[in-house]
Amino acid sequence: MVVGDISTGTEVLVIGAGPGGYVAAIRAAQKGLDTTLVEKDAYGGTCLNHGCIPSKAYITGANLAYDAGNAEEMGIHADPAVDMAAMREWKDGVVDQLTGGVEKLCKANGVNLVKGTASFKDESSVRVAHGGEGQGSETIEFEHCIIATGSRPMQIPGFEFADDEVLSSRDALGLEYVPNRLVVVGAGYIGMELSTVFAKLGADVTVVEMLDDVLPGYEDDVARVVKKRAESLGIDFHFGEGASGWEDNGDAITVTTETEDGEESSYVADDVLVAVGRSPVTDTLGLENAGLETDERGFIETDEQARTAVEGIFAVGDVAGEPMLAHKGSTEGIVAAEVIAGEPAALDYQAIPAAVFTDPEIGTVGMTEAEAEEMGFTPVVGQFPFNASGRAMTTGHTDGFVRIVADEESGFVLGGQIVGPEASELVAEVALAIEMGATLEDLAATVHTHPTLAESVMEAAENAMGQAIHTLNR
Amino acid sequence: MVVGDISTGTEVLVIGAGPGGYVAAIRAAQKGLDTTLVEKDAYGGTCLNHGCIPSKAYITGANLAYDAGNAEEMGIHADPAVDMAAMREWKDGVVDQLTGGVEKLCKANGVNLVKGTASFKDESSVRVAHGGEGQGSETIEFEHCIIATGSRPMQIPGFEFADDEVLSSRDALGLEYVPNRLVVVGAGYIGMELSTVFAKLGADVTVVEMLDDVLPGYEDDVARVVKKRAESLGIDFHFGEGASGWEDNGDAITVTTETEDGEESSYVADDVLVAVGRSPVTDTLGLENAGLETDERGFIETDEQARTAVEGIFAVGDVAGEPMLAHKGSTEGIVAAEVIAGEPAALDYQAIPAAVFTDPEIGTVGMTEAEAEEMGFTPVVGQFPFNASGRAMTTGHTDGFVRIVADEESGFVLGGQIVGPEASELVAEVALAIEMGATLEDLAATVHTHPTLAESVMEAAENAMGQAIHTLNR
Amino acid sequence: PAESSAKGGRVFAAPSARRLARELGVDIATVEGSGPSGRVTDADVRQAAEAGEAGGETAE
Ligand SMILES: Cc1cc2nc3c(=O)[nH]c(=O)nc-3n(C[C@H](O)[C@H](O)[C@H](O)COP(=O)(O)OP(=O)(O)OC[C@H]3O[C@@H](n4cnc5c(N)ncnc54)[C@H](O)[C@@H]3O)c2cc1C
Ligand SMILES: Cc1cc2nc3c(=O)[nH]c(=O)nc-3n(C[C@H](O)[C@H](O)[C@H](O)COP(=O)(O)OP(=O)(O)OC[C@H]3O[C@@H](n4cnc5c(N)ncnc54)[C@H](O)[C@@H]3O)c2cc1C
Repeated sequence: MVVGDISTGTEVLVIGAGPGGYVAAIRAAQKGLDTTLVEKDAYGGTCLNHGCIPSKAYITGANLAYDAGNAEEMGIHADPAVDMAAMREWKDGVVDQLTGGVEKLCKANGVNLVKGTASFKDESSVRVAHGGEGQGSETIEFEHCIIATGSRPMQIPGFEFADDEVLSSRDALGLEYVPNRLVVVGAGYIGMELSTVFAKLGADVTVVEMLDDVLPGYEDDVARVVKKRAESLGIDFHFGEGASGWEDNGDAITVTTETEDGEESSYVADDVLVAVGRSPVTDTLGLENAGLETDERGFIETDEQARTAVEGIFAVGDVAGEPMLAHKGSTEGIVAAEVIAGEPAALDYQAIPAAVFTDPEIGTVGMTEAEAEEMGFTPVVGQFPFNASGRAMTTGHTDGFVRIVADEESGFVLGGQIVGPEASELVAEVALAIEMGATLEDLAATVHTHPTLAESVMEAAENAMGQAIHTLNR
Repeated sequence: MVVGDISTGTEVLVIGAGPGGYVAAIRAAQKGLDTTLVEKDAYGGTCLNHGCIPSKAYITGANLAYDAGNAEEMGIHADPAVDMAAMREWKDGVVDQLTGGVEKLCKANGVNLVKGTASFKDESSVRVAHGGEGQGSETIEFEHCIIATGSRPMQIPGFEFADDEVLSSRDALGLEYVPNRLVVVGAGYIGMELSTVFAKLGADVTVVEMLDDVLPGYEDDVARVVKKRAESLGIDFHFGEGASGWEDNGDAITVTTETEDGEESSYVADDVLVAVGRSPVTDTLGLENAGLETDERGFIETDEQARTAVEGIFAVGDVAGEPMLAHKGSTEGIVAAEVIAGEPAALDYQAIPAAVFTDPEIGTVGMTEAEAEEMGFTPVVGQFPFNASGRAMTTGHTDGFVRIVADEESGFVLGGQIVGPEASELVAEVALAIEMGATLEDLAATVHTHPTLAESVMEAAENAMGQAIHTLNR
Repeated sequence: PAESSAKGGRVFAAPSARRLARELGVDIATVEGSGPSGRVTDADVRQAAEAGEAGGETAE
């Protein structure tokens, strides 16, 4: 245990052990660099501890309980009882195993692990405060630094996460009970994923959203599939309303909203989940001591090599801007590490896929039809509805479709939008197609296993070519 | 309604409306050819009516009921009751919708549909017998013919499917009850899929297999994952035993087996399912009248254009040889139709993926390590176990692994073997990689969504390159 | 220098070809592709690198 301020040096210092940071640290160590990873909290960051992993665990549990309880049509009669505390324990077990794994992988690759909170002293050293009494601090000098401090949930005026009834996504993923009535503020992907979980587990869910639709950023017809299904699960949507405050009524709370025109509404609930976005953690790092600035939203600007404006300092993951997704951070982390190791690495991917784990899932990658047009392509589009997929029918989940966007002239695949069962997995093939410079014909001529959902990708490509077998062509 | 023998002509005659035949007919019609499709039974063939689709429907139902009943660890308490007659009805509904869809698609594309049993009169005409009294027959003259009459389950001496207690796969997929005790003869993919279904639905399943392992044709470590899981579901395996006979004891039956050394065993059961393979339907077609021959197993030999030895006659699907898989048949059907239309089509795919929908699933495509060696490559292999996948852990299904086989020198991806959750879907990306001539680096550099099972494909590629993040490298 | 053949900032080449271009100091956006629909292959990149050297152009 280090007491007092001693000083050490490292070739690569990584701040933050989320999917941006720990991946960067492992790759840097693999490249033979002396690497130190500082983490103030838990290995795996937001993603493993309070984000991707716990949310997906609950989604599995909620789906299983809900599906089994609603499968009379399949001849299955069940009335599952969910013990939320036990589900949480299972989730915690999954998280522990993964975060333990991250720590082990770091060590096995030779990464030096330091527990504490780092802040810049200058452009070549940080001070690491070891949490807890008498644990002191240390100074670490670095040749290269990778900032990967991630993001935190945004608060809105009148709603403090410190209050028991006001839940951040992190709080919601730690509940030991299912609220009877839950108000969710924000219909972005986190709000929609968690609304679906709680609705399936039996909560009366009301979603309040300032904008006029769910899942901003996704095309209307994609978002509509998810919204319709959410409504059929009993989720009540109120668009064009901003949450303005809440009060405690003893037994319950009342959440007040306001439209742009000042019209008020109020909703009685047990808890309110605020999921209105996340902001980068760049305000507690002493960036100014290193000569670094952020943009007005708090992001650190980086180039194709994940370099910041300051020589030797890199930024990856949520601090480096949108999309704030785990795999974007990991990709940047790998590039930063390889660049430091002197390799010709660059963020030259053509597309970053994104998934929303609602019911049904969404998986998108590359350009939409509108984006392709904007970029100067003449897009050709093919589509295949899951209700025409034999595999989808045998799973009982037939909402949604696969859409493939390509360049008419060359046939190159430019993008894909999938909403439906396993969309998060299916998008992987489209991502590979885009990266490889595959054409519609390449997708269509690749033999796809029957009966699979992945056949729908092939069918959508064939539809774009005017030669689909299982749909009528345009 | 046609009575008596009248004569019509068609440019393309397709015999059999399974996935080989109906796909061929639709593509031929799309190419502007006057196309006639003769089917004696139900549209969609074995696959839609008695194969792929019904089996996958039951697998979904059995998985849901089983998983929900075994999820205490997740905090879900349920004791699902399965009404097999209702599950069958649901399955029938799925089948009806799909077969109705096939019929509609054929019509919409302009295919002439003829109900009846075709047999060759000579090398340019068939006689179609319309089933049922007074329906007569007709002669159809063709310029081109595509034979797609599929396959039927093999019988073994002493076991007649005509007997109630002796089930073919088709019979098993039509049961209105779950047998208390079921003996399954044959541990190939059909036997294993159905054993798993019935075991999960509560049957005591005993599998008898002449060979010494499950799933011949799959690598040992792949088959082992499925076998171990099957055993944990209570399935009792007996290898090296051939079923020699059975007798009815009134209340139950006794199935007798014999080892090579003549050692006998017997198993008491309610029903016995015989799933020992399928033979092509080529003996009832009057092939000799067209001058066509079959090999000793009954298959019709075809070339790269799906042509038989007789000018103008093509054969596709199960009649044209292994692998007897729906998507192989459809691919051949498309090629045959395009060749007839005068296009430069050919069966030039690099690999046909295959899936087994056991628990967990298997998905394979291209070469195994051993096959790559045989072909003169120096294979390099990477692997990723699903118990290290965050997504797999959140689904509660972590058995199995992804393996990627590549050529060491060039890095070209040669094959993939996946056993684990959604393996049937995940293999699609590997198939595209193989068809595109993608390298390990291409797979590794394609950004994969977190958290997904598809990340495991990327991780396996990275492992082969010696730079995996989430496993230790070799 | 050749005009960029990339439309909308897109280069149609496999990730491995793009990496090879960086390794050899070739701006892949300027490479004429010989693959299907003009996809840029490894061979195209190598050829561009050799041509660049022969022409005395210094790679970036
Ligand atoms: C509910 C929810 C669900 C999500 N689901 C998905 C999903 O399905 N897929 C997806 O791609 N993304 C998802 N995300 C987003 C994903 O979690 C983030 O994009 C990802 O975690 C960003 O990784 P990162 O490494 O940049 O930062 P983080 O994961 O936030 O990690 C940053 C780490 O830095 C540490 N740290 C911060 N400051 C300091 C300091 N000064 N000194 C030392 N350590 C410090 C923190 O303790 C933390 O461990 C989800 C997020 C939430 C909230
Ligand atoms: C239980 C089971 C599960 C299976 N699961 C899968 C799977 O998951 N994936 C997969 O790829 N494959 C699977 N298969 C195999 C798949 O069903 C076959 O490979 C596929 O059906 C072959 O297609 P086909 O068009 O060649 O023949 P078939 O589908 O057998 O169709 C042939 C058609 O021809 C008709 N016919 C025959 N003779 C005549 C005649 N003289 N005149 C008129 N019509 C005639 C028949 O009535 C039939 O409709 C499975 C098979 C079984 C039994």
